[in-house]
Amino acid sequence: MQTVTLVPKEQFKISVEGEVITPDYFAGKSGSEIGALIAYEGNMPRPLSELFEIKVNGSAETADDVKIEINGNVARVKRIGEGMTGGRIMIEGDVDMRCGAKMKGGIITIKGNADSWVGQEMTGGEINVQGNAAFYVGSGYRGESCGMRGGKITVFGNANDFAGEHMCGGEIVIKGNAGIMPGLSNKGGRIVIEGNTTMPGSEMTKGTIIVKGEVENMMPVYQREGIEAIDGVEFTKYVGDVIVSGKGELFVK
Amino acid sequence: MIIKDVLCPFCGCLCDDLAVKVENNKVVDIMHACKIGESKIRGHDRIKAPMMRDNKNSEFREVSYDEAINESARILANSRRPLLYGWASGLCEMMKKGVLLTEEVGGIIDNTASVCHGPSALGVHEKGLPTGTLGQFANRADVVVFWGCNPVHAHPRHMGRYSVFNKGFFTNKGRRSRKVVVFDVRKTDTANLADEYVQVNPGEDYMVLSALRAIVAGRVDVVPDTVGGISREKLVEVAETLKGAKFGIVYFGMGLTQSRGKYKNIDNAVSLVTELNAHGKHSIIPMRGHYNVTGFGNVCAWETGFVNAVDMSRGYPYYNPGETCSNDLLMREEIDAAFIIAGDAGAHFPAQSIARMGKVPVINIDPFHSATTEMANIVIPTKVSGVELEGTAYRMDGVSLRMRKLVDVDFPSDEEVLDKIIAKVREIKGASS
Amino acid sequence: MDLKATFISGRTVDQGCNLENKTSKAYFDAAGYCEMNSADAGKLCVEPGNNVKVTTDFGSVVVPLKICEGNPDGLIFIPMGPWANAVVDPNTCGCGMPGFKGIPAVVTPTGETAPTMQQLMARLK
Amino acid sequence: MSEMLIKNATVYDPINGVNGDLMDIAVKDGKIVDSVGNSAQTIDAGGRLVYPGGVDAHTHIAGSKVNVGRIMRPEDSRTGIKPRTAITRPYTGYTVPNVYAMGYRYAEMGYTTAFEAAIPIMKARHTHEELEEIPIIDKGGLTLFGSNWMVMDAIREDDQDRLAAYVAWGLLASRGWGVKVVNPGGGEAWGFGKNVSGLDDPVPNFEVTPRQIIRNLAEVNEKMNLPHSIHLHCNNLGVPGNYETTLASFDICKDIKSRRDRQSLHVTHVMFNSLGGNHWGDFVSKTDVIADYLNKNDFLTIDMGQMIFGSATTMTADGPVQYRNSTTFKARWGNGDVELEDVSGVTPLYYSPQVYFYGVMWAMGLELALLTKDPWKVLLTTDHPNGGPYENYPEAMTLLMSKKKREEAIAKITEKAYDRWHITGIERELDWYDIAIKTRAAHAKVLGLVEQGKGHLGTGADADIAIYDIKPDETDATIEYDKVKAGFRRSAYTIKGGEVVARDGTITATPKGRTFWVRTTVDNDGYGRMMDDLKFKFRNYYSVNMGNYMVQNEYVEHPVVLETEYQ
Repeated sequence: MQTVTLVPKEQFKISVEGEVITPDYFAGKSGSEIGALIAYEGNMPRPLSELFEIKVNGSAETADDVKIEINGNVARVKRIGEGMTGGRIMIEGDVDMRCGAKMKGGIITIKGNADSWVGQEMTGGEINVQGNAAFYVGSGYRGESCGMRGGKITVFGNANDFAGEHMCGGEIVIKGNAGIMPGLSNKGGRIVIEGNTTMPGSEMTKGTIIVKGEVENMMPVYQREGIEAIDGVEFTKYVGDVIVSGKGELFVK
Repeated sequence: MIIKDVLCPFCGCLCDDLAVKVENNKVVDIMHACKIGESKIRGHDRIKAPMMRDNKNSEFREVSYDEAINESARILANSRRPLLYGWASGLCEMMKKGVLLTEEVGGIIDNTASVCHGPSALGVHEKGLPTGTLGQFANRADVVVFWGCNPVHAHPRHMGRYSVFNKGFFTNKGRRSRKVVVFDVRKTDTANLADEYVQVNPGEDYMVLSALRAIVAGRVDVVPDTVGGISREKLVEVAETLKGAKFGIVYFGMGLTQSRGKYKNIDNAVSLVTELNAHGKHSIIPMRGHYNVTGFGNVCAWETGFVNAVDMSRGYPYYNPGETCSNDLLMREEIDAAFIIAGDAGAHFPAQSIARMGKVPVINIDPFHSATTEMANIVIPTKVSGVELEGTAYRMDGVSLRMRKLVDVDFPSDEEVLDKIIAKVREIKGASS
Repeated sequence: MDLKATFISGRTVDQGCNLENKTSKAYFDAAGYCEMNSADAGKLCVEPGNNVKVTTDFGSVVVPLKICEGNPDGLIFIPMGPWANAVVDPNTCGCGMPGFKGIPAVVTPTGETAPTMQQLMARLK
Repeated sequence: MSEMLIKNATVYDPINGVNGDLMDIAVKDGKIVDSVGNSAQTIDAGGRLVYPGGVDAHTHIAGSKVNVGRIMRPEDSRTGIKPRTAITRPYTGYTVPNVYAMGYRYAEMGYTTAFEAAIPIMKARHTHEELEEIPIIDKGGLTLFGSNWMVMDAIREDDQDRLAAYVAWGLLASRGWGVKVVNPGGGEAWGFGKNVSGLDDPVPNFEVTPRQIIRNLAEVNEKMNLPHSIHLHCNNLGVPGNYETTLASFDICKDIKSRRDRQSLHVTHVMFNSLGGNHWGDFVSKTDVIADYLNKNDFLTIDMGQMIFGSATTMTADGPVQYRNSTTFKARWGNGDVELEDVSGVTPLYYSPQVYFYGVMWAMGLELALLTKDPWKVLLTTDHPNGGPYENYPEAMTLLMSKKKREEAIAKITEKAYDRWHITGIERELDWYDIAIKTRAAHAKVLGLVEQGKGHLGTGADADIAIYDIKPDETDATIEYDKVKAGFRRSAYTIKGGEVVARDGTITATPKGRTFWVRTTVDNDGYGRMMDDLKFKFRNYYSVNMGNYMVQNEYVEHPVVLETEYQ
């Protein structure tokens, strides 16, 4: 087991692109080797050693045996955990955009808030956001047909607009409220919103959206299919989006 | 001397039928222009010379072009996250230089579309855009929809030249050849000229568009009694009007791009129009604001692959509105220098964004004293493109035309200033590497 | 006495005419006002030309009132420009575009004077 | 100016009949010469393969369609990225590269000339703006005339002099090199969401047929003595059974005599137009019939439009096809009608080898090239980016050169395709000489560029030369196709106008290319009648004033103008 601890040396203002902060990049590397990896602060290439205090305990052959602990504020570090295949990342505070993008495996835990595009295009693994998540949880890149394809994202607080846009698989659980239009063009993912939301499921063709709180505005594109119980609680089941001959299932209390 | 076929350097209509009388290098008469175009060509008080100040609250002092250019280059070359914003009231020739400068300094280039039709581009990423040139609509459209736009005010000659009152090949009765429908949240002066005004609750356009799509798809059964403040009966009636068109055209504006849902409204409107093509021919087109904002999107796309909001900090383009647009960056306080050219961020960004701009060095390149000038440290006056300088602009429908020069002035062009800044940036960067 | 309203901004022809004339009185006249219908103005007991204060979660601004009967009840309009910008929503909702339309607002009559463009900008430096 | 000597080159120069001779090539001032002095820069080719610079006669590299593709597809532009260097601007994109990648990638493969296959006159300024920004390569473009009101009105009124005057004016206005005809008449019908169903279906409101449009334009093309023949995209593209329309379209021009040493009809991306069957259920390849026609007739050339599996961005002036594509495959739809002139559509598609009709169409491009005996009659293209991006030309070349490679590819295609095609029975493997014909010599000949110094290495030709890291005498392309493909993908040297622009697949210099266009003088009263009609249409129907319409000289900075006369 290799444990790598990163402590930011300063409060970054310009965002740092830190796609090298993954178990895959760190596996088997010494502290100085990790410190030599390059992140970009705006247009400035900067070795991680300039940005973080780095401590390494133990060693690992593969990403699966790497644990990265980030102690301090990385609310201005983007792309942490991008494309990771295994291992763990623990972020004590907030994290910037695209955390866990294209993630394939492993676990990311964010104790604070996640900025937009957490879990963008992820295909596997697990992301837990203990605070709030901003826009586009588990969504895709502009123009791509699929967002999240697999894995699970849990947001313990609220999530903002467009959660699960173009989702093709996997699961998103939002314990708080979701902003507008969750599950847009859902093509096979499962989204559970325990709080309130508005306009869910537009253009959904496959998959499931369950809203346990209030739906402020229902899209005028769903066929009501009666009452169904999920885990002992009764929901009204809708099927749609009818415009796209969708077979998506939307459960509303 | 009367110069004919003059192009108007104001709005996206890019009217090209103006005649301008010039005597002794002065514009003395302007024919065929709208009130705004005439005002633009006649001109206003100019910034007379480059100016600089260290403190944004102190008075400007006049400086030489070289001094202002060199200082601008120094600021940009030493910046880690410079924003280069504006561009829309300039010519394509200078936009190319803008992309190059952005590469040189590893900055972000963004144009005024990010507070205008930027969401329309995001809608195009989702669904495409069935569209055409304005003459196609003029000659053929028998059903004309204005959705969230007000051409009487924003594009004063649009309805006369292209969309409503003019005669075309298949629309030879002019206004009587067309049924005009306006969707808006308030009864605008455009709505007063329509055959049908449909009032939408603010922020509910998306649901109204979906309801119309459902009706067109034959699923009126799922549509509730009212959607967005409009009765189902009314929606059915409008859907029938649209389906009955031989050629329908939807012109849309910031009523869709700036209201709740933003780009999703465009996405949905494009889908409605696409689906209507099962019945007749239908097209849709954004009503672009600045006369060459469409040109920026084209130049940026062919230069970088992306339409706007391009981050060059890694030496290659990265695009992601929500992350790389001016207001995203300003609200995050990431920017450490701002270069504002041919667009007025100061007058058209939310106050909180501008306050963030107030904290960094601002370079303002503009012929006129704008709200951005108030926030600037360096001001460099240039020629008025399309009046004092010829070059390329793109009409809202993507038709590229060559702007004419009417009078000569001593100011440098935007392109010349950019060339000099690029050369100086290279010198500074070359010396430090 | 106040009016709960939905605020939008947008273009007008006079605002367009003065886009390159922003330090002038004409620009203030073209972009520094708030439009509502006469019924709403009646609720506030204000006359055209009186100043009103428009307040949203994002700021407030004092501008003179104009009447436009095309506005439905509870809809107020300020032309795009520095006055509108004082109250718009800077949040870009993940797509780059701030909220210029559809913002909950409160309008109150006021004796305060309306700021010029320069005064508005000076607050932001 | 500079001199260069390429020594020990194994040269294939089909236009001059050079077939693998070991020789030296001398270059002076950007042209091929007989000899140079001792101080010339010397490149030792070491027996490696040397071709004239590649020429692409049909590709979509510039203009509003291409840019619509870029704007529509940010997910495409996020691929193919290379950061800027001291010499090069950043590269982006795969199917719709930015202008820089567009030029660099051609040059990296040893291509030095490419022709944009569809210029709408009204948007020609945009096309030239992009062409000017594409580095290194020489360019030209073909102007769209097939659904133009001026064209159809002149044809209906049986006024060929007026038609010729308009074609000449249109080529001048668009700075075009040739006459492109896409889905003749269908573009106008698409103005109201309709199409024409075949060669004798009259265009609504204009009362002319596609047959008349093709015939008249082909006749006028020869009377104008244009360097290229008409360049036809047939009606009914992508419709099962369309091979009959294609054969009938060929026949229209069968008796037209070319005034130049070239075909009198070029039909493009014939892969999309060789479909048999009545619907997608019984759809089969009819390339055998098409190839048979080509084998029996000499007035005609075609290009393949080879399909490449993976992502494609289809873009064409065939508007109705794109509407059908977008609705069938639920894909994004960019439509772009151009008033009075034509239409266009852009739709991203994904060609999967597991979808049988894509599998069959992949085979059909190859079948056309392999079943047609004369290599000069079938050009290698992918109809970039319709069949796939041009960066895959080396893939297509090696598929033509190796049956083994084809078998390897076939194994990945769904078996549902197997009984619908002819590819499995084809033994033919093209050689180095054939490939030189199909990728440069025939392109230059078909376009009429041989006299302009393109596609060959004879004295006086442009010094556009590709040296590939392949030794023809030591390399068996039928087996070592991976090595050959890699060699064609990254030239050892690309020399453009006597300057080394790429080395081992890396750009070393970025000169500006030239643009070819044609000016034809029409000196008869047809010109007057045409101008009257044109002025009427501008006054009443165009949304642009005539005085602002024509492409100005500023947009073609390095022109090469060919003058011809109408007879």
